[in-house]
Amino acid sequence: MPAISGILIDGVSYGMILFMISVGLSVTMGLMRIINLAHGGFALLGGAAAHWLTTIAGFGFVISTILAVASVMIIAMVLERSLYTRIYRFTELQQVLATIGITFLMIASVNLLLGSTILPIRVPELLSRPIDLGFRTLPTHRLMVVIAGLLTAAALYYLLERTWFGVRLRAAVDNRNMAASLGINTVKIYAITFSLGAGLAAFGGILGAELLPIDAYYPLRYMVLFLVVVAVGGMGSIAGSFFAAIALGIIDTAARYIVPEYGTIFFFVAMMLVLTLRPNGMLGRT
Amino acid sequence: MTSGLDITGLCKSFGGIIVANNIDFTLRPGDRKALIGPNGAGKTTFANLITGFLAPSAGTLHLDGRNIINLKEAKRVKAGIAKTFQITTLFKRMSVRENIRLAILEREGKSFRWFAKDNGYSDIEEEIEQLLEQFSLQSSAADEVHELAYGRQRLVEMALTLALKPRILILDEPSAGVPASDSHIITDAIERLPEDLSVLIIEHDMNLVFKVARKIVVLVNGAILTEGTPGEIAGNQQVRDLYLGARHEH
Amino acid sequence: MDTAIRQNRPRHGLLTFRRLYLDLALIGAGIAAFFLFPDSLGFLTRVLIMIIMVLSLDLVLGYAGIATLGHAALFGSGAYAAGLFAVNFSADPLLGLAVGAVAGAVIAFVSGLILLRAQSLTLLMLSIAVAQILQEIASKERAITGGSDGLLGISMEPIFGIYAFDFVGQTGYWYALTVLTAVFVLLKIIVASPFGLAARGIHESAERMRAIGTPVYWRLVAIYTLAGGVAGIGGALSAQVTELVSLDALGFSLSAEALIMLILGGLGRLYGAIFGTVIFMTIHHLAASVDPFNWLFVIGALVLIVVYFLPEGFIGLPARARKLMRWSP
Amino acid sequence: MKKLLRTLAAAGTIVLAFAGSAAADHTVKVGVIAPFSGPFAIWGKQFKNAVEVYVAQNGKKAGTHTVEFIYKDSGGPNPSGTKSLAQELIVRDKVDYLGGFVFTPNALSVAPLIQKAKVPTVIFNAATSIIVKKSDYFVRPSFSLWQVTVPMAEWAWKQGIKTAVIAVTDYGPGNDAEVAFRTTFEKLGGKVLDAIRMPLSTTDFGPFMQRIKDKNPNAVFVFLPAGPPSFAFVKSYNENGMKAQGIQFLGTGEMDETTLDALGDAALGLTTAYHYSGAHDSDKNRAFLKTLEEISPGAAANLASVGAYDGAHVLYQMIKAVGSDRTKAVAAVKGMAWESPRGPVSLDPDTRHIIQNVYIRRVAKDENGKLINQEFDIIRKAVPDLGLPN
Repeated sequence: MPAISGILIDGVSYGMILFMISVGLSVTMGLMRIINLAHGGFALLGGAAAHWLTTIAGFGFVISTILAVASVMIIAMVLERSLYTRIYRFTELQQVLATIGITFLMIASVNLLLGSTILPIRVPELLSRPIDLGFRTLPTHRLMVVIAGLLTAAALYYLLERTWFGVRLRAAVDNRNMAASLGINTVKIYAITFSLGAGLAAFGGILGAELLPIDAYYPLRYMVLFLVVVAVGGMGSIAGSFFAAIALGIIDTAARYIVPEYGTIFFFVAMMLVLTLRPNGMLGRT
Repeated sequence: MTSGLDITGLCKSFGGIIVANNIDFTLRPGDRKALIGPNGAGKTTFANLITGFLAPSAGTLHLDGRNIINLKEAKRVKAGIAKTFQITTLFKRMSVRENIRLAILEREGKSFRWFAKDNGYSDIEEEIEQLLEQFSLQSSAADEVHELAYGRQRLVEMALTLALKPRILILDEPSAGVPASDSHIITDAIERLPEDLSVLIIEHDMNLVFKVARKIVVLVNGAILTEGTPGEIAGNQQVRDLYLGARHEH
Repeated sequence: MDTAIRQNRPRHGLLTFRRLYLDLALIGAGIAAFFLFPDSLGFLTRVLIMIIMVLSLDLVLGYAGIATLGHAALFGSGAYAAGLFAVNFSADPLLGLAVGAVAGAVIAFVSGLILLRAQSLTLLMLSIAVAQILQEIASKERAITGGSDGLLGISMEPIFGIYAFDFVGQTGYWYALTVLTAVFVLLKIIVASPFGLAARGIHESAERMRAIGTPVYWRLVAIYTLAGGVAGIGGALSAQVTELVSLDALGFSLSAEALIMLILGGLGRLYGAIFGTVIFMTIHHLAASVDPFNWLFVIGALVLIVVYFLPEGFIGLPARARKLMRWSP
Repeated sequence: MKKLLRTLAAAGTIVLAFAGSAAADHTVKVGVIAPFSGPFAIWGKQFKNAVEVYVAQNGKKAGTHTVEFIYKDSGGPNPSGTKSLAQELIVRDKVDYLGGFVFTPNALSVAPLIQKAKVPTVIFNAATSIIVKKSDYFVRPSFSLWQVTVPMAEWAWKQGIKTAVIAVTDYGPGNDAEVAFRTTFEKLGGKVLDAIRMPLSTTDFGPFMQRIKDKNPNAVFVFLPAGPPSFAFVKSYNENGMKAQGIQFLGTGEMDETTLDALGDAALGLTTAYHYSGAHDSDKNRAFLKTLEEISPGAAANLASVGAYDGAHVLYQMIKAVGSDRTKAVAAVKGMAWESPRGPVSLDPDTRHIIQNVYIRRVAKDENGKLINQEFDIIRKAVPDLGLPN
């Protein structure tokens, strides 16, 4: 049945985008225990920067992506050191309020500088062509997204499981005070992780711009979507985010194939089922 | 029909780890039993099995001859089983008076009234004042609980639990966190508890245990090692070794 | 959610009298606003309706500690129910209010059965999902609800058959103010009742509530249902005054704005809901008319300033000012 | 009925009070309600630019009266907010006319109000057919969905397109477009192979592309809101090789000039039927574009621009004819004909809706390499609102 392969291919590539943008959110929410509604804002900043670099400044796609991600990471680092250090100590509700305030300022800035219409990112001609897989054609762009997603997941896995940094990060996730008492510099770990998460959001935002187009209101439009991935996957779980994103991508795609007229309802009912059965998410810690 | 609590063959395991192993236990009106044992012996688990916070894997639980194994925690409270928490669990940003008021309103089945004033029942207000007096808390009645010294918070914990008028009272480490100089406050409070109440005290502080308990149950690795009067337990070499051994770990 | 949200209830009867004056002053302000801003009654009426919505959220979040981002589900259900009732059965406003209240309560009860077993992020997400699903249904059932065009044909009869709705919005304002006052008084009574005390108890420590024998889950369902009724009244009012209901009544941004207004104002004391809503909506209104393109800067900055410098919201302002006075030489 | 009369009488007294204060030569105020903030802010910007172009070309005076525009921000679809803004404009700012309105529910929310207060209201956009029926004071010089969709179906049939798949966004306008296209196309003998209603929040259109391709129709008719959905759909259409498979793209407003540039070369050759192209070949349009460039350099002209420009024209004609005596204003412009940047147009005296040409356009590059909607066929002159009869 060609529909099944179609659902899988489209679903997986959609899921990869969700994964790349959401995984940083999952880590920051799991590690720093903050509800960070501004996360989508970093994807917006990355996308907006890439838009400016590719269309106005005239840089190539790859260089623009690198520059955009790097600048978002720097912005994130600055924000972390200035605003977020206080936010960590807030109650959950104050975190919601503070991070939504930051999101508003990000949106307003992009709106002021680049306007409220779509901010397209010019991709190389090569990527916008379809390629023939034999049984069906697939946009080259999607293939790139899937590969980039897998590479990101692999790199994160390596970073967390095999490196000095990963050991400390996991220790900090498990128990911040314990980690601090073992002499781990949690302040530094926090800053690096936050910046890394923001960078991933920017990267995902840029690569996913064909599926989730960038405009100033991007963070509000997709905020719920990213939070769903985190909640279903389980806060702080990278594998959880990966499987949740892929599963949600496939479910959403399947709904569009089979019952497009009930697409949104299908998606949210599926989410409610998962969360009712597993309140801490698929791979969440109980 | 016997009155009091009757437990037979109570078992509980988490994964493969057995935390309650075939426990038989009774508590009659007027009993003052203490449950002691080294850390990790399963004392709090046992208390939680009685209150219904945890569900047992096997065994029976009868209160006044009535099977209560299937009752949820809140229902067991209504049936007459109440406990204080090892770590003070109170309504911290409410006054002491409001803490106790909540418990009495609940006991009296009035906590679902929407249009009465919460402090509008004169009999309840009177009872609150009596409890405050019994635990010497009058001077702090209007203070929010988090402002109180820890020893006094323990008293509120007891007052609030006693306000439920339980027949079975479980005190989970009533003196935990209380400075030694203040522990007499706790001892006094326990000694002044109503005579017909059945009391189970889980406690580390042996001074307190020997002062207030009339029977002592020793729990080791989820099973009852022995039970006896304070004198018998004090003379039991096995207990002394075990308990002192455990103490060394601190 | 976190228990660190302060509940600075008056210690004793000390403040009771002052509180009564404050209540009267608030109602007086509501009456005065009619005469001071006779040309902005439409906007003021929207503020009053929004206050009802935020009061309902305060009951749920400020008192019982249930964090939700789907309160529009209850407001919108009330709005659609009242609208449909007016179109199909009776255009009597008060009957419509009752229908809205019942609809909000029913939706709250049914969704509460699922939601209130969850906590924290999961609760937030489930509450969002409920509102989104309802919005999608309202969008799909176009034959009944009008879909994205909005529910048309609401034309209210005069209140008590006497006071007709006028285009200046005078009747609408008095109507909304009366309903709000009634809701406010009702909520004042309820939060001071044993039921209200128990709600705060659950917020402070659900574990301890269970240990004194309270069926915590069902109590939360009851509070949520009550709040659903209140939000439903707000929705019904909105439907009657606007004479149109559209999908935005069930929208995520309504839920989010209500939450922002409540946290800005301060949780758990009803007054916060009033001040938060009035201040937020007024600033929004003014900023949007001065520079609509960039008003989001103002709102973003306002939100950050409050959360960083007034962590208890606007109602923390007097205490903070007093503290400053004491510190100054 | 008695009740209605009583209300009208009450409203009438207030109106008279306003009219009494209106001298022969005075400033007439027009309130314009549109989104100036949020994701739809571009609409307000386009409206405002176009009105300013009209004022720049025609002066601040309509006849002997000075015209003053007051802009109010409605945000997105928000009927309760819109209604209260309209109330404020009428009561506090004492406007005699209203204009603007992008979204159907917002326009509908003011219908009872303008009916009671007798305020002529010119709709710059909101395109659902029923709106004009809800008050006698509505005038709509924009377009309606049926008006542009029916010609699209007819033109497609004439080009030899026999089979089509319909793919619309699942909300009011999308459903209307689906019905309009299907009815017309099937009546002519065409076959609709499949109709897909896509969720409003969708921006990943891959799944639908596959479904369309499997049916292998001659053409796909789409209706999508401008912005992210149109953008993502066109990208997807291109990347999935639909063009190569020979499935023609048929649409209406998807190739909006404000987002056309964002689509890039992916849009080249896509066919749409619409009442206005920013590249319309006429002196009137060139003059319009020239002034627009002076007022707001780099701004594109789109349907919002022409709707607001013609809206301003209708308002000016009303004010010129009757000043603030607004009960007669609508009658004064019924049947009026004029030359718009979109071509010759007139107002249908019965429906108060615009009669206009619909053009078939395809996306091409102009001499500067900029993407435009190149008109190459006029389907029918003077198309009335075809949605109204049913």
